[in-house]
Amino acid sequence: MGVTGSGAAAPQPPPPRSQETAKTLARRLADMVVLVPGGEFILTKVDYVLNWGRASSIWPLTYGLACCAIEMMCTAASRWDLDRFGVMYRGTPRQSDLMVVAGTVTKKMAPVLRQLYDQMPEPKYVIAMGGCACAGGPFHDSYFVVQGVDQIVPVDIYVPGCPPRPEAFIDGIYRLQQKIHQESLRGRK
Amino acid sequence: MSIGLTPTEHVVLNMGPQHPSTHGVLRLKLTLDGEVILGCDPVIGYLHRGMEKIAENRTYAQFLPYTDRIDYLSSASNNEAFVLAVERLAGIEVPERAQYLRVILLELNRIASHLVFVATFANDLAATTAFLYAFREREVIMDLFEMWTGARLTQSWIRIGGVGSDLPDGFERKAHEFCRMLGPRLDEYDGLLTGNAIFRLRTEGVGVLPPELGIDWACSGPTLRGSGVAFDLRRAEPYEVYEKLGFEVVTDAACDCMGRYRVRMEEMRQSVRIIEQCLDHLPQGEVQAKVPRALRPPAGEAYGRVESPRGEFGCYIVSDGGTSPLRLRLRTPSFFHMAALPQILRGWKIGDVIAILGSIDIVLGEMDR
Amino acid sequence: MDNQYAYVVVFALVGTAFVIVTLVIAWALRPSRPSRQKLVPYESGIIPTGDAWGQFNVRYYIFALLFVLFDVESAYLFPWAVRVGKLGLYAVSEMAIFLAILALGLAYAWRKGLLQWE
Amino acid sequence: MTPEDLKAQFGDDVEAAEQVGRELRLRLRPASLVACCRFCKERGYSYPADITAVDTGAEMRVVYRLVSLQRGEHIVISVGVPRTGGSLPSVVGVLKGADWPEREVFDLFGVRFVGHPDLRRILLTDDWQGYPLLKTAQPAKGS
Repeated sequence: MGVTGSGAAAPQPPPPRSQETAKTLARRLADMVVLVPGGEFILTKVDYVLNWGRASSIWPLTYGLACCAIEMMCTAASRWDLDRFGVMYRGTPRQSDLMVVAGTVTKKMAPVLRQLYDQMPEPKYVIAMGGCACAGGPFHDSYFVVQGVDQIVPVDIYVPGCPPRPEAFIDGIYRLQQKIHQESLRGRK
Repeated sequence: MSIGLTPTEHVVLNMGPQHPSTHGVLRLKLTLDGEVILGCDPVIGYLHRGMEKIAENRTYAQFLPYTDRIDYLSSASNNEAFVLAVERLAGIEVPERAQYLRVILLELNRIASHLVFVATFANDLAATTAFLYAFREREVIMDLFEMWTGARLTQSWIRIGGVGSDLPDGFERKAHEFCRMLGPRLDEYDGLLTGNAIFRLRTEGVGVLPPELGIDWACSGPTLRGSGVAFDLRRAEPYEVYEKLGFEVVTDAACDCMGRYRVRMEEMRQSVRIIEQCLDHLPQGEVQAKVPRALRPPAGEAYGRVESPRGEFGCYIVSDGGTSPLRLRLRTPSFFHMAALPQILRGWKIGDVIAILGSIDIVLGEMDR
Repeated sequence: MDNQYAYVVVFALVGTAFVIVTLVIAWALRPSRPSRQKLVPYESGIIPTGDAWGQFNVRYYIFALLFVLFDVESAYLFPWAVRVGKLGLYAVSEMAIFLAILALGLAYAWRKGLLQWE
Repeated sequence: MTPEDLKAQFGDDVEAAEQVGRELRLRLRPASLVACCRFCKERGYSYPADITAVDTGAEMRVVYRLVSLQRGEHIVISVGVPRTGGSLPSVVGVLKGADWPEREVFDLFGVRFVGHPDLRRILLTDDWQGYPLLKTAQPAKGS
């Protein structure tokens, strides 16, 4: 009578990257601009302004699960102060463009996590904070822990540590900002 | 047409697993008539990691770091409960100096945990400045932990038979500095919060927990002492060197959110007294008893019972003489406080749920284990 | 004299233009992928059971109504208060009548028990 | 409260009773479980500290710990129960605080508590198969 993990709804696989940048008006304009000589230059400038705007005001969803959530609160508090990066915690997924999974994701929490991820507007990113979110961490042989949140949602940045120090978490956000700076209106560079 | 006569339907609202003020992944299924709460069915288990099953597959020394992650706001009290049970089982004598060092760690953890309580409780009631003030003080404690144990949150420094290491030099001076600094800061909080009219309106008389109900539902710690019951394990069943230390059991007869808040504020001052006494009377000597590497305690059972910042944290170990415990049961206070919550919530409004939930100070890691 | 009104027109045009332009730019640049999952109402991560159209107590509606009534009344008082010095007794008596009618409304609500909350 | 009082009160239902330090450990037959809880509560052991189960592979026992706050003394009642499909009378009538711990023992061990107002899973998902804390349940290799 083994313990079957049938508890969690089978999480759908994360959407492939190519589908991400659907044909918006700007995308079609960008394709046309590129044909004009010198258009590339204009496009890179527009990309820079857009990416700078998005990278310097990342609003994460307050999504603290376990011990990492306390370190996340310390990072948001007065000593490390995430506000200087433009990072401001929002209560609802509707207004957030980053989901920081801080803690252990259990099989009872998996469908909820996927539901919250789906309810976030594009463009959205995920930071897996701590060993449990990255790959199950110390609970590798637990019957109720999902071994890594990338089985449920596509993860952009992994922050190792148990719990990671606030500096490590800020480094994770910094790397996410670098990743956003590389994006372009015409899809991934 | 009087207002009350119109028929009303009840709405079931999920104050769900992802909510800024449920202090983690707790879900409250609230049955509402308008904004008045008729019933509350807490759904827990969203952070159930199977600690008790894991304990059966780890040796005693291997399971110690897991105990840090149960009640991650005060990891020392989890270590203490586990280690007390193992030492009673295996009959290990802990050197005097190590006991004093353990009490210092326990009380620093208590202050850090109560500061997080003040931060999140005030933040829930929209006093965000108090959140930033309390975390500023807590960072000083985090530096003390980092200086001594190397880790901020999960120290694992109370080991089976003693303590991880002796105090680094300069620690005592810094600890005394912290103890002198905290008193005036708590007075500042009193001025900022306790005297604040809005804070008092939101907490006084709200969420009354009668003492009999508290005892019937096995509440403990500041939640029970906020209802006037003087039950503190550091006095009822003294462990380590608590019977040699002078401190008072703080109770408050108010039985409401403000009473529980005042108990925790006063307890921080008592903890400062305890730390200063420990630092002054610190005896010389060993900090770690001789413990075999593969510890095989004799068959039997033992129950380690500790006063964690939230209440009675117990670790019940049944051993069959092997290197791993046969059964390890974690008796955690938040589990019982959440069981009692529906009795307290009935009849209050949604805004009060936030205050009452904040005042019983739950941690999901220990509630779900 | 007429350019007084020009300012108002220019101000109105610039205001609406600013709003429209920013909305169009935002609409053009943002990717939009409405999926069935995304449009489910948000309830802390849980799929909501039932809908929120339950019948709740009518007192909320009545209190909202009374508030709007007296809020608008106070809105009228502000400009009146600024100019009452110059307008003299005429304005004072005018406002007294206005206030009396509204006080009558309040008394009616009070007598009908609309102000009882429980 | 001494082991002899309990032996006098419950006769042969008490298989063993010994005083170990602060704890009075008692092995009891399920028949007089509720009566014993009521008996202890009337004598001041009204604090339902904990209810849990221990599966030693050979037998399974449900352990009740009642504490008297004034005297700081514990009574540990352990009742034998069959390892699969076992059931015990619920003590929620006597000790209101036993509601959730009994639900947890049902959730993780599968012991049914007859007379419990709302016996359903508390920690695991509602459609979870099996009872993880039983010795037979091996830890799933993290799916």
